[in-house]
Amino acid sequence: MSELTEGLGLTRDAMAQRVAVDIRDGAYVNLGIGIPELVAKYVPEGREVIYHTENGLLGMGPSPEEGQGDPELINAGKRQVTANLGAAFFHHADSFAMIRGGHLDLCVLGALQVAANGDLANWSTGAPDAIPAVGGAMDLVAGVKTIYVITQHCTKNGDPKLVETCSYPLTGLAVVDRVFTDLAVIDITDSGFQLVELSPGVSFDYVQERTGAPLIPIGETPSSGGTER
Amino acid sequence: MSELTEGLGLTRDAMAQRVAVDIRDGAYVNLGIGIPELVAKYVPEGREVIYHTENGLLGMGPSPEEGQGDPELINAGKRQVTANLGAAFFHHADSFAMIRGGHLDLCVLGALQVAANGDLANWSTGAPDAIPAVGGAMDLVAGVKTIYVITQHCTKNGDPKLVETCSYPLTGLAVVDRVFTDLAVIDITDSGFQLVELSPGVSFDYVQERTGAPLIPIGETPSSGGTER
Amino acid sequence: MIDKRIASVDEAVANVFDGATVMVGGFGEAGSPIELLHALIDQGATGLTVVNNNTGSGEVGLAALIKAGRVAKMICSYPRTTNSTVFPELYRSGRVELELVPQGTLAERIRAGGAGIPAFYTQTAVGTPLEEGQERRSFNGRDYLLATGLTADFALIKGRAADPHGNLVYNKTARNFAPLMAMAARTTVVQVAEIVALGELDAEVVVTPGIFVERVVAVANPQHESVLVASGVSYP
Amino acid sequence: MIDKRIASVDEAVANVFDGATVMVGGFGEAGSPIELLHALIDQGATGLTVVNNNTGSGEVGLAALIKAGRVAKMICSYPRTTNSTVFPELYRSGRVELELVPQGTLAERIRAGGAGIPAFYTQTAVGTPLEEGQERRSFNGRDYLLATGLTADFALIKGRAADPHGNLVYNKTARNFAPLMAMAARTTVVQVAEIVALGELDAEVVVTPGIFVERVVAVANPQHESVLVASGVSYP
Repeated sequence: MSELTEGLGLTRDAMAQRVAVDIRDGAYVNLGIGIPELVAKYVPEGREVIYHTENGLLGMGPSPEEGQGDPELINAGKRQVTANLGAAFFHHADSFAMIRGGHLDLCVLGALQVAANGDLANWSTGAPDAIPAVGGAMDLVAGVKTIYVITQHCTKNGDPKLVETCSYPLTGLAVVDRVFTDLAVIDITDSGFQLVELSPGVSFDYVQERTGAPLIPIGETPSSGGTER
Repeated sequence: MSELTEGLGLTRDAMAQRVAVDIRDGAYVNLGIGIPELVAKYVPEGREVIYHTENGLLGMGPSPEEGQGDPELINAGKRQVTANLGAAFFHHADSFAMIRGGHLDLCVLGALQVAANGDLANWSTGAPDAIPAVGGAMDLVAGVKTIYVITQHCTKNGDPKLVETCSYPLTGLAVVDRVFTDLAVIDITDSGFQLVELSPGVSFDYVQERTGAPLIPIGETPSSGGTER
Repeated sequence: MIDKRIASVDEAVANVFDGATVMVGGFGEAGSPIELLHALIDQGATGLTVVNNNTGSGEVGLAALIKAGRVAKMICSYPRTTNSTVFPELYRSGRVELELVPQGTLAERIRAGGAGIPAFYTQTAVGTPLEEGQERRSFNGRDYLLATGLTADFALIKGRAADPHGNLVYNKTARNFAPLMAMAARTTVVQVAEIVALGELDAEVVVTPGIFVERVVAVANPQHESVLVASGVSYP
Repeated sequence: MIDKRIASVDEAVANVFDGATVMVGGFGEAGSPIELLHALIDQGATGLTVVNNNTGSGEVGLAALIKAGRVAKMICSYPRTTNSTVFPELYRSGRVELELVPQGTLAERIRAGGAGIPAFYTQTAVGTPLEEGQERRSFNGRDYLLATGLTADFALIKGRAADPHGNLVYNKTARNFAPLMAMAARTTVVQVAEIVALGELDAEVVVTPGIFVERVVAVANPQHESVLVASGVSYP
């Protein structure tokens, strides 16, 4: 990655930290497996966030101390976690009632591709020999009020992950609200990708070159019908 | 009533006692409001029956001792009850999942009319000024495995309650399995009302005269298509 | 920090607006949030659609709200109860609308609303007058009716204890519709006998997780409808 | 009298028949009824359709059942896990069928099956490859898919404690699918660490009422999948 972005751009931890800035006090949040899990570490002091894990826990806490874990207290990634004060356990139907019923404020997920209209592909590359596995991703993107994506701006091969139209199988249609990458923060708007913020030292052109669809510059709001999209 | 049946027929308590004979050990049972409630008193020694009340209790016990009740521990008739050892409280969706999902073995209900095909009318006389009120009756008859009806054989005016076709609004279509009246025990079969048992001193003709559809005599099984129905 | 405690019942229902849909917990008097209902009467919101299994009794609580003319429509399964005279009178004179729903279908419609399920099929009421206006469809040779999810602007419910995050436990059969209504309402207001410190409710025994609850208000010694009715109380 | 206690895991699964649909509790290793699964392998039933969120890991428990060739079809949301090699291999060689269902839809389909709901609508998977073969319908301007209820011949689940009536409580996130599967199966078999006397489980905290449970068997010190896998155990 460092080759591709020539040393520019945020580290995974810095990306997670940037996401955490946008999580409001009192939010009910589901964090996907992988980079999204890092976000919990960086929620600013003074904000209380309640974490939901779809396998039946609200009020999920950090990993247990060595030797203090319970193999039956795990998160959706099947790693051992703890339960905070004020936590509650429940069964899967109740857990997904929270998700499908729009009770969670925010979900932070990884992505294979995000399209300019907010379509998300994050569960399958469609490879013919792949074992299909979707888990709760389709439920989360369809049900949670706000969907944030945290991802490297490009694949390991340098291909853009922010694209005009996803080529991989979709997880959900027009579901993503905001994308946090190593290079930029980008909102999904009716007019497409709206640049919100550039990472330190990164230029508009630099990001545009690595993005598969037009970026609307920071602060510009396209007049209706004024963009290519 | 005693005028109409000329002193013949079972009392309400004797009817309830007769129903109780047919409740098997280990059954999960919902008893409707009124005469059905009496059934619990008569379950034979040595049989354990678990009572469900649709407002959220499995393992319902008898009325509390004077002054020991809790206004928030009531049955579907809104009377104070108790909870037996091994009881469980749950919310209304779970309670009706038990009903709709076919988990209850037996429901005993009152009736305005029962038709020869098992149609039941027990929630409304259809009077134009009546306030319609159905409660859980339609859910119970549609969901519980076996439906027993306990009722006087005739109305206060002497009209039959067992009829060819219900004239009152239906509670459910072809749902009743067995009817216990002051005069007889009658099964609903594909061929119509099948007499199972006569109350002491009651003759077949006596019951048939007071029944609005043909009765198949005890022990006779009509050959296919052999009856009027 | 998350603290859903509200100082008074009046404050807890202050933003109920005219025309709102309000789910009210309780089956008979068990679980009826009398104090929240009286605060709602004082508050004055009108033209309400109210969802409850019944229509209250006597002239307190839900019956008093109906008597005060604040309820335009009731959605319930059994509007007739002992000591229930207020609703029948207004209904006969055409001053309140009624949507009659079988009890189990009502419960499931509320759960569906809370669970993001727009509609489901049930065998209840097939072939009865309550089938009217509903879609019938066959699955595996049996007929079912389509029932739609119910949601609400507010739920007023009663619990036994809550913590500041809004986690709830109930008392016996007072639980009934409350956990479902908490899921289905945008704003769920709970009166509880006791507010306990965070961590005092065991995570294994919480019935309604706090995510479904917006406001918690302590009413230490809640009144019982049957006692009020027996004493001839008429609110206000 | 009602006593659902069974003396051994072997007896508890004795009547599982070839071709049966078996729901197996657990999300990853949390709630996985390892001892019941091993008893089922010993028992020999084959051609099973198994419902579980995953496909097990290593060569113990559910993965061992699959490896033994007893599973004709898996219905699950995530058949790929760390240390999960058995299913992928059999799947690629066409020896096991897969019905992939989004996790929340899977959970709700099981609950629906248990609650007598033949079908419901959900927004999950609209516009994705998993929409294939499903009916799409619009409610209030939004599109949803029809999902059908799932039932089973047997459920094999794991609880923390039970009483002789089959009332159950669970341990933390081992609860997951178990209460739903108990509802949806004709015969629900539960292994619990402890069977307590009637009345020892508070009626307010029972999670699965005994009506949903047919057999309870005590397994005092249940094995953990991750420990077995780490030790390289392969069952039988």
